[in-house]
Amino acid sequence: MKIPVRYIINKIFLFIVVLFGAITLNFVLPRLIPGNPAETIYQDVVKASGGAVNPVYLKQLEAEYGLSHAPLYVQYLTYLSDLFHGNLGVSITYYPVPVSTILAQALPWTLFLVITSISISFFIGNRMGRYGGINRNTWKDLTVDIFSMFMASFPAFVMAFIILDIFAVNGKLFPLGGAYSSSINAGFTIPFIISVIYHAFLPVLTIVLTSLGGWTLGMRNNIIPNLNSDFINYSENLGMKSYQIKSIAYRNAILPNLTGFSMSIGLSMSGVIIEESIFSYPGVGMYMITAIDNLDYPLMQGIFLMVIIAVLVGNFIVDLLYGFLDPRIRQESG
Amino acid sequence: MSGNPVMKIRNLEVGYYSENGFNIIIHDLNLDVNEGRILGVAGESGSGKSTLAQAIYRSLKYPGEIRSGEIIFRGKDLLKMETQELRKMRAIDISFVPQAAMNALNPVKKILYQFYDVLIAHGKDPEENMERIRESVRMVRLDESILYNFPHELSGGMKQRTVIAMSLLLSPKLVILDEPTTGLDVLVEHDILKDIREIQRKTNITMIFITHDLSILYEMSDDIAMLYAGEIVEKGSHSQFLKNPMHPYTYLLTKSIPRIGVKRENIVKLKGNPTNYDPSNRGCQFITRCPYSESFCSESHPDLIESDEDDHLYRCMNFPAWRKKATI
Amino acid sequence: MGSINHVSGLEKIVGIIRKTKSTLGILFQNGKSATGFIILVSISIFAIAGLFFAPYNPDAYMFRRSLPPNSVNILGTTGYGQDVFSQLFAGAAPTLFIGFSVGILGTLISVFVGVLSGFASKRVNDLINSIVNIFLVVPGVLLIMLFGTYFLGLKENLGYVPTILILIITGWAFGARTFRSVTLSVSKRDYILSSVLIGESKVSIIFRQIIKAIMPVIVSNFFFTAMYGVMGLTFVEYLGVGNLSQVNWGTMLYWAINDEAYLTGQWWWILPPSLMISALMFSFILLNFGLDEIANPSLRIYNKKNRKAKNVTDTQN
Amino acid sequence: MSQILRTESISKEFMVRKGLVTGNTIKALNDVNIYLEEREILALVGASGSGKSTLARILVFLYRPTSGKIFFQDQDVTKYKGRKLKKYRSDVQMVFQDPYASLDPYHTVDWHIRRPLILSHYKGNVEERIDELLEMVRLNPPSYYREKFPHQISGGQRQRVYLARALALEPKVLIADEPVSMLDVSLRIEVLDLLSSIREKLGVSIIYITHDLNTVSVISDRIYVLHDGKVVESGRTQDVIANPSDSYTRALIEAAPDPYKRL
Amino acid sequence: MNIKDNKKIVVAISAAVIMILSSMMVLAAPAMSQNSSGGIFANPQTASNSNNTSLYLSPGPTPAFTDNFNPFNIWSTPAGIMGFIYEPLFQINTYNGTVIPWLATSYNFSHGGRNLTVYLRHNVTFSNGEQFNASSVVFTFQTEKKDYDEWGTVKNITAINNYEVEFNFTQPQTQYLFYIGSTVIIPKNVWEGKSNPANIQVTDPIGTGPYMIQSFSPQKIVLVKNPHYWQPGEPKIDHVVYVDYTSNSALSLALAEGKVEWASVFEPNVTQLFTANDPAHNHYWYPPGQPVTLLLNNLIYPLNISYFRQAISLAINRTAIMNIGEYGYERPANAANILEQQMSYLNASNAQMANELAQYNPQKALQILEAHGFTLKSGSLYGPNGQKVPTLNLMSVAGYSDWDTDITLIASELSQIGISVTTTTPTNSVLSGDVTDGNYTMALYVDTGIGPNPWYDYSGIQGPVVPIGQNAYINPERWNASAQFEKYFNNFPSAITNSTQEADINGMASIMLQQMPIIPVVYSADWYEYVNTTIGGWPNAAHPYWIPMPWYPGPSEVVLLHLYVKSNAPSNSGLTNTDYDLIAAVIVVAIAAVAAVGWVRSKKMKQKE
Repeated sequence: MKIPVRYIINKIFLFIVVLFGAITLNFVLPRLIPGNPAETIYQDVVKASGGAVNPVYLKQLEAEYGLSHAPLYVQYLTYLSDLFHGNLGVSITYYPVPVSTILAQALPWTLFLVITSISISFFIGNRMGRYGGINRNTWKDLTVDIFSMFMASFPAFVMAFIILDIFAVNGKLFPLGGAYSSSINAGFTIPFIISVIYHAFLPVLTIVLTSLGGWTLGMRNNIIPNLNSDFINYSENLGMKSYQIKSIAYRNAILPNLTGFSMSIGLSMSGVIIEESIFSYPGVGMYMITAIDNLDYPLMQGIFLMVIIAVLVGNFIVDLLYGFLDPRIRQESG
Repeated sequence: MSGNPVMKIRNLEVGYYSENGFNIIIHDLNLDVNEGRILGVAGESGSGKSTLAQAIYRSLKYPGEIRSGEIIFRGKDLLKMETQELRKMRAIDISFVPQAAMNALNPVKKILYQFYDVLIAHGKDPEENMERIRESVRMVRLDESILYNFPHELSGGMKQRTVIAMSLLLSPKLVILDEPTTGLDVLVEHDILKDIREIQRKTNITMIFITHDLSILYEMSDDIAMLYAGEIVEKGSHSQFLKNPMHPYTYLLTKSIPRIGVKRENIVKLKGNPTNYDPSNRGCQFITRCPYSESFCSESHPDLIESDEDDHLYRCMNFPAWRKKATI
Repeated sequence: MGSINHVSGLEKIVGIIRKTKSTLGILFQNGKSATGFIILVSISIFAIAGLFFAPYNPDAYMFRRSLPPNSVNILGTTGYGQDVFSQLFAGAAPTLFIGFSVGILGTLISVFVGVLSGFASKRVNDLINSIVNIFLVVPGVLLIMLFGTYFLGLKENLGYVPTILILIITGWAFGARTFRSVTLSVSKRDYILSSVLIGESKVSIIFRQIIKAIMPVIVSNFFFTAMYGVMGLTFVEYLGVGNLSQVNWGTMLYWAINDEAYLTGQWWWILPPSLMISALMFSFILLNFGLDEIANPSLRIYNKKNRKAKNVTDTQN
Repeated sequence: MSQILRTESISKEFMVRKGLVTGNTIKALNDVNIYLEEREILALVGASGSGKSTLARILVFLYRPTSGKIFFQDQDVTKYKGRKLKKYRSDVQMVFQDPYASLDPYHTVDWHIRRPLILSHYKGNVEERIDELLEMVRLNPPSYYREKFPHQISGGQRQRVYLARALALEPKVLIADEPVSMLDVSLRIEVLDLLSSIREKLGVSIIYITHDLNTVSVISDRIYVLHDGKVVESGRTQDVIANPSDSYTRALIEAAPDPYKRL
Repeated sequence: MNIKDNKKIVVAISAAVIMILSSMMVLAAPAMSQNSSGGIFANPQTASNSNNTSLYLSPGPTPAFTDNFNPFNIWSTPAGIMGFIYEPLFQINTYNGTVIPWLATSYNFSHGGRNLTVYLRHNVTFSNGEQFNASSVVFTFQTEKKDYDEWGTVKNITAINNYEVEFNFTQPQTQYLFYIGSTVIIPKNVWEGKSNPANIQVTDPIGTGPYMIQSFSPQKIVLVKNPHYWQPGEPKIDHVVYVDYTSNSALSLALAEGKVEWASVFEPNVTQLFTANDPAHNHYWYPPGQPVTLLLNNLIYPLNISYFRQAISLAINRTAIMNIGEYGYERPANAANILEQQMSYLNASNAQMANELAQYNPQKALQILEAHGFTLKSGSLYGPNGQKVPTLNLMSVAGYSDWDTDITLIASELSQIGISVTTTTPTNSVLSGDVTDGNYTMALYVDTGIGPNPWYDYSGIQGPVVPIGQNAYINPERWNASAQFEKYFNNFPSAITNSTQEADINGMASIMLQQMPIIPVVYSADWYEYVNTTIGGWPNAAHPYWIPMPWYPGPSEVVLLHLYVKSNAPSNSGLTNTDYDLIAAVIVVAIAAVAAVGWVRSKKMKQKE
């Protein structure tokens, strides 16, 4: 099998450029936010101890939290070099726990939710779109269209609350939150895995429902031109069976949808961050909100960076997959 | 000279739905396709030649629709057939070489598997029929290695040859070629046409060859049907068309073809533009462009008239009068 | 006969009316866009009426708390004792205003960036492309949180300006990418090359030709961005980085969720804004979908039965 | 007759970029020397990929040549930019192959002809000039066509509108890139005839680019045969067609379809 | 080689790799953060043995627990847990000043309050077996003094003998007992020689407390009882399980179902959602805490006028704020800025005035203003100089939805006496930054200190007047307190007798009420919910023996040690975790079965065609 080397190099280059841009953005954005976390904490301490605290403590706090009054470019260089050494700093809220530790706890859960829900909604959405497209302009198509349009237009977090209310609060079929049952200890055991799947069910269901519409409509609109394409006409003219024709159209329509896949990683990430707070899922979403509330720059930046890297890597994998799936790109290795 | 017709088309009416209602493209068309010959169907834009090709093959899609008529192929009316029955006939009895061959192959599948698909569709085992695939590829003078390529790795000519090989894979009795060489380079086009002619001679397949390029049509066809505005205006053999055209359009069109060695002054200029079928025109459809028209031409619609020549039909009320005005 | 360069004012107005009529005609040709249009117009009328005729002060805590729908409060009251219908009614206009502002401004920025990069030198093009890519990759919710926090920190009361700005910042990139590729493809067409050859300036080509050619994409992108604006508003409010003291459908949801209305069965508080947002989004999607079918003939269908019947009568006459 | 346009060893390489770092160069033109005399119809003939369209585009600077020079009226115009380029382009106009793509679907015929007149600061009465140009390309009556949009007229008419647009700048050279290959048979000779009459009436030199030797023999005075970016044969049309010296030319002649021939 | 299959394999493999990677990450995460020995495949230990009793508690919503139990960051998450592991010398009730000797048995002030002698308890050991004695106590305080510059007026800390420690102050400081008494004591052996001890991540905490960490995961911390705890028979509950809930509503729901038995969470509909669910066992008690105050910038006109501030206080409808903004949970505060539990300190005249000034009375407010030359013309207030009173800005914290509602109420109430108010809601850190810098006009804020008597309440509002633009960590309202007030304030710590202390407090309260530098609005509620199905002994309104919130490190230990397992505990009627696991298994299997059937059917359909 040929490997599209140039394509991959190209993608890696793009990956690096975007990553660097995102890293810079990541440096700039939190610094835009006004306020000084050390001051806030210092104030609480002063109040709690009836003013019996030396002002030097503030400086000390600032030093501990890595807040710097150095010129911006110096801070930027320090930031880059720390990043290069894998040092994401220490969280202010959870002082003195390193940001990397927190991320190692939280990010896998978020990724788990994102990957699971994107995969499922990609699969179901494409199937639904295929169904609608193949039966286009019939009541079947209309049902699929209206369902997916409605799902796409309903505010995601409201959907989450409604689902939570129906299935967990009133139905009592699913747990209210968390990633696994508190009576089970984490480990690679069957009860644990079942518990994880079970707890992920509602959040995944919500994200799948709300992101399904995009896939369905995209697939439907992709497959319709494909069904009218020359190669489909020719296949029909050669007397191919309908399942053969459907699969040819589907294969060709799914490729452009795959580029949408990479974009949807970012979108789903957004959705997941919100859903996490609703389903009490221990991912990065809640940490992000806490970090912003407490002006926890290191944590904020760490989450931001990790999420971006996750999205970029996701994009990259999808791009590579695309390179392998679409022979027109694969060919460029020649 | 006339053979027995392998296909008979009777009173065919085809059109398209549009914002303005149903537009008739082909009007009351009757045509016999003689066995073992190449029937060339010629026409400029608007004549309905491609629509005809699709209608014959029943591959016309919405918004196109066949309104009425019969297409009798081996005693059966294709228009009355169930889709499954029709599907089973395709590629085995009747086959089709499409117009835009550049995009006729599935871009994400290797050629070999596209051949496989055809075999699977007709209940044949691909592995057992490998030799058949190889043979058909060789027939169109392609190297067997192309079987392991993706369509985009082939040049336009190779793709077109592949499509022809695929259409001929199951040795059909009748092949419809709809502008099979449009968009190809002149030299490639020439080669492919020669090869098609060669294959036809060898296998004696009946072909319907459709093109807008009159010179090529004349080069290729045994019989010719000239379409104008959705109607056959003349049908006859190659030599009848060149030597004894009975419809002014045929005559003028042939004369308007620039050829090496012909001076510009001697090339006929046909006034006006090709038109679609106009149902409001109760007279001859060609009347707007005909330099020889008489007042009666606009009064009634001319029928297809059989001439005294063998199998030579024409649709002109002014024949042979107009021929006197024209200098041949 | 006057040439088109010297039309009088009246003719211009007539022309505009005719054009509007034909545009509406196009909209109504398609069942989807017609439905979408009707929903959108209805919501707009609802919104405009809401500015003047809200039955009660939407802010005032003037009723008993958490009343289900009754004759006085047709959609009941909030958990704080406000009239839900008044809030829904008065909140429609700001919601629409944000949606449309984001739609219009976002589209303008996208068109500007997209067309610019479609026409710029390779290096500029690459640069713009990477910036667009960065904005596409970064999850919008993070930017919403960060920028939202930033604007909250300004503590000046800027009304809806920060919200709109945040949504534009997070929502322009997708359109820019679309416009970039569309412009690239349009600018390679023969008729643009032809204008280059006769000596048209780039600016003139962009404004006289490119913009017209990509108009369907612009319109579609407008709906898309407006949709994002409305949906984004709910997110901004939900995350608490918007202006919570103003009444719109986003803040209604925020307060409803904050009061755990979904747990206490106060459906009359949480469902009306959700459904209204949903209807608004639905109308945008329908319009977009319908316009897509209008612009893309391969998606188009004609009503077979009606046409046939009409055609038969035509031939009979 | 003097040479109005002349190329000196024009070469053109295309970078076919396949990655950010690597790419292949394709030599589209290799050391091409041609000249065009005043009031001449010159044919550039070749199959697809022969470089004939690239040459046409280089002559109007839609591409810049990789090396070589272009002389217009004995001026080296190769490096022209800005104003000078604009002036040059108004002298050397181009007609495209596909009449369905060369007119802006969102503007009327009137607009298409008016723009070049406005841009070249036409001194006389613009309205009259538009009518005049439309009549020149045999679109009668002009008022009927002026308010039409491209999709409302036929392919042959579009190609003539395009000619009128090109002629509005009063060019000295017209480069016609396969102007009739997309047209119906019955319309081709009309357009070719029009080109010929433009040469006669306005004294415009024409470069006619085509793969179709049939039309070449009908219209052109002189011929260059291009193959793989090189000129393989040149000379007076009749001479070349009657006595082709290059095998490629012979193949082209052989492939030119002839209704009186049978395959 | 079949090329077609090859491609399918690539797709399948990459899909599988992604799935496996993601699941591995998920599985690895808890394993990584789990300190208990064993890797991913370790034998899972059952945390809650059904034979043992467990108390499930949640201190409030938090994203996840962090594995750090550093005693120098006693307030860091998971809040409150430190109190179960580390213990102070005294447990001091900040509501009412009750002192329970804890690691110390008694104390004694001498030299007019300049010397404090603490007598330590015998036979107390740290959980690592180290003996608790004076050396640990001295080490603890000296480390804090050295490393954190705390204990500003503490001159010396010396061990008199193994069980007696003496603190020397530079001036009489009776009130330092609270700070000294609340400090948790750490084992000297463990911490000795560690520089910058606050920066150490402590995963294996050693203290004298009743519980020890059994297992940690970001979602759950299990504490097991310390078998060598010094209080005989304590603790009575075998395990304390900290369960993580990331949001208010999730925690509320868990509480309602009895999955959490002790929590501190704000619930807007507590009766409907919580107590109504099981009225016999689900209870809440929201004792009033520190006052939420309307902080006024005393340097800005017209807020620099004391009667103007009084008028504002009168114009605020505290009952409406309680009912609308605070869901009826937070009671109106008195105007003297004193905890409700400490009102007994006030004499009759002060108490009356504190209540009067907190009564909603806009007419009286207008009267006061008009008496000083202010006029109300067509809805706007004009000053004595004839100029319109400037529009004032009122801030609260974004996301504190009750406060956000409160400020709109306050704004509309003030508009009734002609003062126009705009409202903004910046983030917490911005607001506190602005308040510190004096860069504000009005803000809803908690500005008082915490302590066992009103002196602490006043400690936050007095102090030097810092100009606008400079940091003021105390006295952010920039009130130029009278010399008399400062005198009372400074005299209090040296006062030994109760009567002098009361006189000082009343002196300060009287000045405070005259001047009203800040305006107390409502008492913040200390959210506290409990479920007494299996466990009894909870503090409540009827038996308010201690401060009840589980996040409060010292007091929560006192409460925990009061708790006992009920002898005839009814069985839990709701779904247990095991039930959930069973349902889970059924659902997962069902989904898999449906998917498999669907797949097989589609395969068959294809073959049929």
